[in-house]
Amino acid sequence: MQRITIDPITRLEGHGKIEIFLNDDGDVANTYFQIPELRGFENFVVGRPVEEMPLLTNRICGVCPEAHHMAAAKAADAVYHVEVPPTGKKLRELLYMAFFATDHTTHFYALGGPDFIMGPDAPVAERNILGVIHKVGLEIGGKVIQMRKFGHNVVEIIGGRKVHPCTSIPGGLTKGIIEEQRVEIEKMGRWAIEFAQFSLQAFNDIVLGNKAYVDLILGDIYTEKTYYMGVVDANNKVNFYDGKVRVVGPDGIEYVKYEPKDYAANIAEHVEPWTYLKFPYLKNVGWKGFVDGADSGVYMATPLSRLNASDGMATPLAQAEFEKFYATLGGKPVHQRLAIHWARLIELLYSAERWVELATDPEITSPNFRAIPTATPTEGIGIVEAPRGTLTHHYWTDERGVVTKANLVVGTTNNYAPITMSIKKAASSLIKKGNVNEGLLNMVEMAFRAYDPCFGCATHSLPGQMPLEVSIHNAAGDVVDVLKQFVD
Amino acid sequence: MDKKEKIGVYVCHCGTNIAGVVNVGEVSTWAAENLKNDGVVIARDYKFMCSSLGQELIQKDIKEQGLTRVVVAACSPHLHEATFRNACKGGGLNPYLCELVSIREQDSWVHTDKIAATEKAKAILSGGVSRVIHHEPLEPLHVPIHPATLVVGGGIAGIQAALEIANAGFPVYLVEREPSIGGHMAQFDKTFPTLDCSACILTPKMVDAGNHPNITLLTYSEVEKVDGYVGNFVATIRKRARSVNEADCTGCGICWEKCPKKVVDNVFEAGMGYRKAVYVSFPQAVPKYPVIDRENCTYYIKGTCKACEKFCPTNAINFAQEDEILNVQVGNIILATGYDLFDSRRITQYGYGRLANVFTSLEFERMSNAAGPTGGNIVLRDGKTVPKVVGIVHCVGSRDKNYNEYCSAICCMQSLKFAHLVEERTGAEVYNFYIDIRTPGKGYEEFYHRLLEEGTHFIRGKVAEISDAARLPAEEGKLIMQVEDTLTANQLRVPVDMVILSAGLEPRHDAKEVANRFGISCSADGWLIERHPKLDPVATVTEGIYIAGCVQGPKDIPNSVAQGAAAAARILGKIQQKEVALEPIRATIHEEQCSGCRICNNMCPFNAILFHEDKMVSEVNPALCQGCGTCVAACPAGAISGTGFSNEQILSQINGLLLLNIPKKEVVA
Amino acid sequence: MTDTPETKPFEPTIIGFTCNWCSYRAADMAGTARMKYAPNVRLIRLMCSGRLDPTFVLKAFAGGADAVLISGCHPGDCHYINQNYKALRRFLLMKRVLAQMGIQPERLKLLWASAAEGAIFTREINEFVEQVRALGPLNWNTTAIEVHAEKEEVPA
Amino acid sequence: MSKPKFAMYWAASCGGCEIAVLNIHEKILDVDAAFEVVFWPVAMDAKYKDVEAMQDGEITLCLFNGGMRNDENEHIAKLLRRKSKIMVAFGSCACEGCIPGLANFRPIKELVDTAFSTISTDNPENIRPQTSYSMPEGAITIPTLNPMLKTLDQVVDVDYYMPGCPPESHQIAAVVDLVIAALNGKAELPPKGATIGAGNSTVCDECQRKRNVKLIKEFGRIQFTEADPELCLLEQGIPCNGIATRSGCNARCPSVGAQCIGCYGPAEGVVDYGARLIAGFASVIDSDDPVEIDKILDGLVDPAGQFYRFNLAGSLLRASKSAQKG
Repeated sequence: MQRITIDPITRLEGHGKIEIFLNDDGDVANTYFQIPELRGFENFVVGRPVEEMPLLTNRICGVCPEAHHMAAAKAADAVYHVEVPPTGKKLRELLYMAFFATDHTTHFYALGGPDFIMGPDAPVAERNILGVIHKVGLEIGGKVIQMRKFGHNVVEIIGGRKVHPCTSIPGGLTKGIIEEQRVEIEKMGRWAIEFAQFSLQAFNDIVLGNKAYVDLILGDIYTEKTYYMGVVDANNKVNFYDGKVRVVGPDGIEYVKYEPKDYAANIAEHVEPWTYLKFPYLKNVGWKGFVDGADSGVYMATPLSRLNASDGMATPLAQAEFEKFYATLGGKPVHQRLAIHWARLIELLYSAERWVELATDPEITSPNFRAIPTATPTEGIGIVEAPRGTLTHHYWTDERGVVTKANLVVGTTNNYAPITMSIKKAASSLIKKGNVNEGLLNMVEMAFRAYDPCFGCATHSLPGQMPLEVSIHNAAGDVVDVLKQFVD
Repeated sequence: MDKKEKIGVYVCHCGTNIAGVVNVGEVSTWAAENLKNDGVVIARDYKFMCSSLGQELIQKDIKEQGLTRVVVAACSPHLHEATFRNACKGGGLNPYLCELVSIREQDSWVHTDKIAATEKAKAILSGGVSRVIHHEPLEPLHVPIHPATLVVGGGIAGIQAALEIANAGFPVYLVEREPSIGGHMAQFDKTFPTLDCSACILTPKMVDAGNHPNITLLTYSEVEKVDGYVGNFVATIRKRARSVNEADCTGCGICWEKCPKKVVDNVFEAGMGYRKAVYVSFPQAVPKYPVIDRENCTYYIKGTCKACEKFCPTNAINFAQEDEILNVQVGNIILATGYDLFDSRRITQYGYGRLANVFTSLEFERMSNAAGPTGGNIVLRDGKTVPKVVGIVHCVGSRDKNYNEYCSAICCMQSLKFAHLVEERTGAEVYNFYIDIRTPGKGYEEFYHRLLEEGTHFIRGKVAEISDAARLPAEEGKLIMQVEDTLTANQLRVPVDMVILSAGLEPRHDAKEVANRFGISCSADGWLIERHPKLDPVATVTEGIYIAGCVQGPKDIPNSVAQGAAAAARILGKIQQKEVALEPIRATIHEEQCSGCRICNNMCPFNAILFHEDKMVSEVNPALCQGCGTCVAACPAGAISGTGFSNEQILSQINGLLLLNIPKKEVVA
Repeated sequence: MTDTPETKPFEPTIIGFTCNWCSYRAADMAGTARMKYAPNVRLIRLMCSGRLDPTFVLKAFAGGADAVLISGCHPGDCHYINQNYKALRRFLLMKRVLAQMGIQPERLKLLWASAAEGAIFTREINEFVEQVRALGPLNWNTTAIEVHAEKEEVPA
Repeated sequence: MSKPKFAMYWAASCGGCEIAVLNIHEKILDVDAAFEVVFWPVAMDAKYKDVEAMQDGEITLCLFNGGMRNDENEHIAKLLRRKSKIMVAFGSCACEGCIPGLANFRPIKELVDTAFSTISTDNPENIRPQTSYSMPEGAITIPTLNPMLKTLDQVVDVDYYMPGCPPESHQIAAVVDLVIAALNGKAELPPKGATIGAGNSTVCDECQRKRNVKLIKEFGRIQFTEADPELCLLEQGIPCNGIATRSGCNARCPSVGAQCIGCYGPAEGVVDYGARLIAGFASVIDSDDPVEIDKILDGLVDPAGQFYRFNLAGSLLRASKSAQKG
């Protein structure tokens, strides 16, 4: 029995460890993807006032704090049974769009992107954001930096801070925006649309234009036929901030569409003793292990799944890309995981468009951005689409609005099972007869990175990384070779 | 610590006071071994550290061992902190680099378990060592002493004090609540044991005080507020309107002669006589100016009359006169506000207020006074009947758990005086009912013997009840005094015509407010607390504030006079020095760290903290700061530091005190 | 964690903060009058109870104290007019925080004692010591704060 | 001559610090120019082997963020300490434990139990993760959680502290400039143990709101308070931690109407952050009557949580009694 340890996977926000066991023939017998930490937010938020949840749960993840800020704020609204006035909702969504654009940019150019832009076999030293900048040119690198800057500026204008925003409170926000700010936000939004189009063009040229990559995407190894989850608006168009949760089956047909408050009736989290992270699945389909297909409750919640689960995008340019996407990849649903990168760019375009829509909304500068809660606080659920999947916050409070119980189902968690499956599949097809090299291992990682998993987010586990190390054990279990990843 | 201090540790035996319970040798050896890392280079124990030899020991070590810090484990800092600071100074070390920790009052005197007491001594000592490391060299603050003195209370004690200071050539403000100075003594007839006339010895002093160029007499006045600190107090005094222009009044007396309104005089005449609505307290009153009692004056009630004004030859009457508020600056203050007489009504079984011929001691004083309501005749309430049998009850309201546990000190002698006067003037038979006869004082015991020879009856027993319910014919129309003679164990019913209750002394009803106003405290029974019961009876814990006379506790005239003079002497010494050294304990706000949050702004009762709107920072005025440290503890930014009691000093002391609680491995690390 | 062997009854260690004018003098008076009380309290003299920084209390508990006594002049009798009320406010808030930290509020006692009340001071200390003895040891210094023996030092 | 080596690592943190560093935008290129980035997992594929192989102290500057939640965090902290000349506790987690430090209010077991028994958890056998679990193919392990979350300086020696959750990007940029200048002998590095990239005072120092003498009869909650946008939040009863929280953020939260929650930790020289807030909040209470004071205090629903929100692990007490038993 041989054993390979990938501990952990670099260039993803968070911390994971992959164990690959080979049988006597040197083929993959099994893989385990472990989350080595747990921090107990659900426990220690108990006793804290519910208005602090948008501030405390921020700190689950510094990469997508806005998602937790919003989900927690919406849950807190619900706890107080208070309806946020239109301007309040729009301000929150506007902040959220700018964040989405920024986050997708960060991922595409700094985290997942390098695999494509530099090519999986490029020298390690270049396979990072600086490498990307050097390759695509400082001018474009400058654009990437500009995009992130603009996004964070909007987050700061509405949310008060670039990281860990602080303005959402039960009933709305602590402040609105004034005309000068609106103008600035609109200007940056229009620039963001151009940037999104430019990025899609780059993807088009570098990836779709390169047969090797297209084969990589269309190639079977990363494909999983699972259920797909995403939040949709009244017209079943993709929406990140608000709507119903829609799930389609491996066949692309709607399986269920439910109100956020009914999440517990629709999903459950499976527990394994060898990891600190739980495996969500569709309760009414059931947990059948790490297998795909219509009989397995395993589902995916990513940009790709959101596209699969929707009937289209609510903005024109994104809608066009949506159509091109499915035309190129052979219709809905798309099961190939590497297509997530493309879907992400389409969402980038949508969020930029929606950003401008909201920035030009006549109501956006109105002072009507909050309502003072009057009802007795009880229980509330808040759901948003985080870049890495559907995010659910659920709080119970006493009559003073002090949290007595909490439940969090976080973006990345949704994808824990499919990621595990993808890794096994990739490993099995990439490691044969004990033949292992770090190039292959990076391919294993690509399967992983496609999901842009954020285990800072993965509920209650903390990020932190160690580089990849592979120990190969022979059948006797002795170490016969040790590979460190990215040996030059 | 950047540079290591060299600390000397000195453990005092205080004879057996400490060594009898604490193993001082073990403590000093322990310190030498276990406090090395803190910088202890030498630890000694010595019989009496406060002795000159003990002090020389410290000074020698400072010179020879180059000590940079000194810790003395002995008695309470309130006793000898100054002693050891001076010793260090003498050795060339800044006095504030010395720490005195108490292993006597806080240890050997309050514990019996020798091992526990020794362990505690080690902890206390290590606390002091950890603390002293963070001491800084300081210089005392020198503030000038204003030469003027405020004396509150114009009784004999206050008068004496005022005269002593005035005669030494320094200004005095003498404040009295009543229209005239003189106090209780002015109400008495004779004074024990010599029986000389109270007025005869008091009046000249009153006149001196009234005429003294250095004494500003403020009668019918009260101190409302005191600000500042030793050397620089500012007292706010309300001079109540007399309705008489002092400048014009000659004290001729026509006004009170013509005044149609009679008022029962509850103050001076103790309710035994009358005065007019415009009046002087008594004929020899100082000052001589009358006051109009606005509560009883017909003009103030009805708006008509003005008899006094019509007849006043100098147009001195001024109905429109208003209270004056004076602010006087003084360097020191003497409180001599005296006492209240115990209210005998509280002992209902004695019938005072119900039984006509039960009198209080003060009523009797007035009655026996030639200038009093009866012209000195001792008679029953009817004003003519001369009593044949008189009973005098001692310890009324004193030495009694139900009222006051303390002995009022003067009642025995006062009662003997009464007995003598009764016999002398009426030949009546007199019964003294006493618990113990206490006559400590020059000539007092002799006076007691004189009374015994005069045939006064002494019955040892506490009177249970006084009633007019006769059981035997002989008791008809008499007051019957029910008492057990504890010497013969007989229950007695003694029929008398007149009863005199020798009421005890109590703190002034407003003693507590007065104490607070002057920043000092009262004992449980309400007398003001002296700095030390034996060694410092006239000073208080507040620098610059002294007490004299009965305000400090019951005492007779000679003792009150002595205290008045003593307080004056203390103050004269201070004035002569022209300035006083104060503990340099002050708060400082570090501007660069102050965020101007203004949390501290409501922390200072002395208004020492001011906020600069321009710079948006707060600042402490060291002249007003009293060093309590409340703002230091309050500052959320940690921007305020306090000398003498810095965070470093206290936190290290906590560490030191807990040293023994730390697992062994760490102690030697 | 003190040297007392297990056989002896638990002897609590109590840190007491006294003000210079009333409570420390009450302690002096108890001494002068040779009143007796339990040797478990170790006093620190402050000028005023208003100087009491909550840090001192936390430091005492963290350092191994089983309880903390705060004492000052009676309300209205403060040598600094009303600073003891500021101590009172801090005390009441501190109790709530300590409770949340799992330190029984009974381990923090506020005692008003005038310079004349040596007897009251003595009685209250004895009662407090018994109360804390019943609560048992706190041992914060050994359960929460490990000795940093294994702490990595900078390369020389 | 080779460039000085730079490393950045995240232990028990959320990744916000990394984002904050990326948010220095163009300056990131200066870092690239001035340093050889040898270890920065979020931004590049790391060469752990090389880190291990390095001489002690070979890394010039290491920005270490994240607290010590498990034995693995401590292992890397110690390794990087050995390899680094300048070890910076970067961000609230490394400096004082941050929000994850709130876990120190409860036993670690309770935290795990809660996580594996929520309403959406399907766990009939009531399974708990095992640090070592033998699968048919062999045993697989996960790190052991510390009973109490620790700060970086509770595990290794720290040269500088850079507070904030996350540190403000303009402050990071300034520190980067300083270090680069110092490396070129154009500036002096602050003394060891200093706090860098922050002010010495508290948030009020940078807060533009008007303030008066503070006397409060009632504490409020932000969702119920129509706060005057000009006036100090605390004066309006809102439990703002700005009075005790280190300056350096330009009073971000108060300036947008949100109370300061204390992410920059205590001001210069302060021993216990929470103690400063206890003193500060007690000082604004406008009452001398114990009963009324208690009534006013009821307005603070979670005093310990508020006063130690970011600072519990780094406080004098470090953790609640129950967490210590855990």
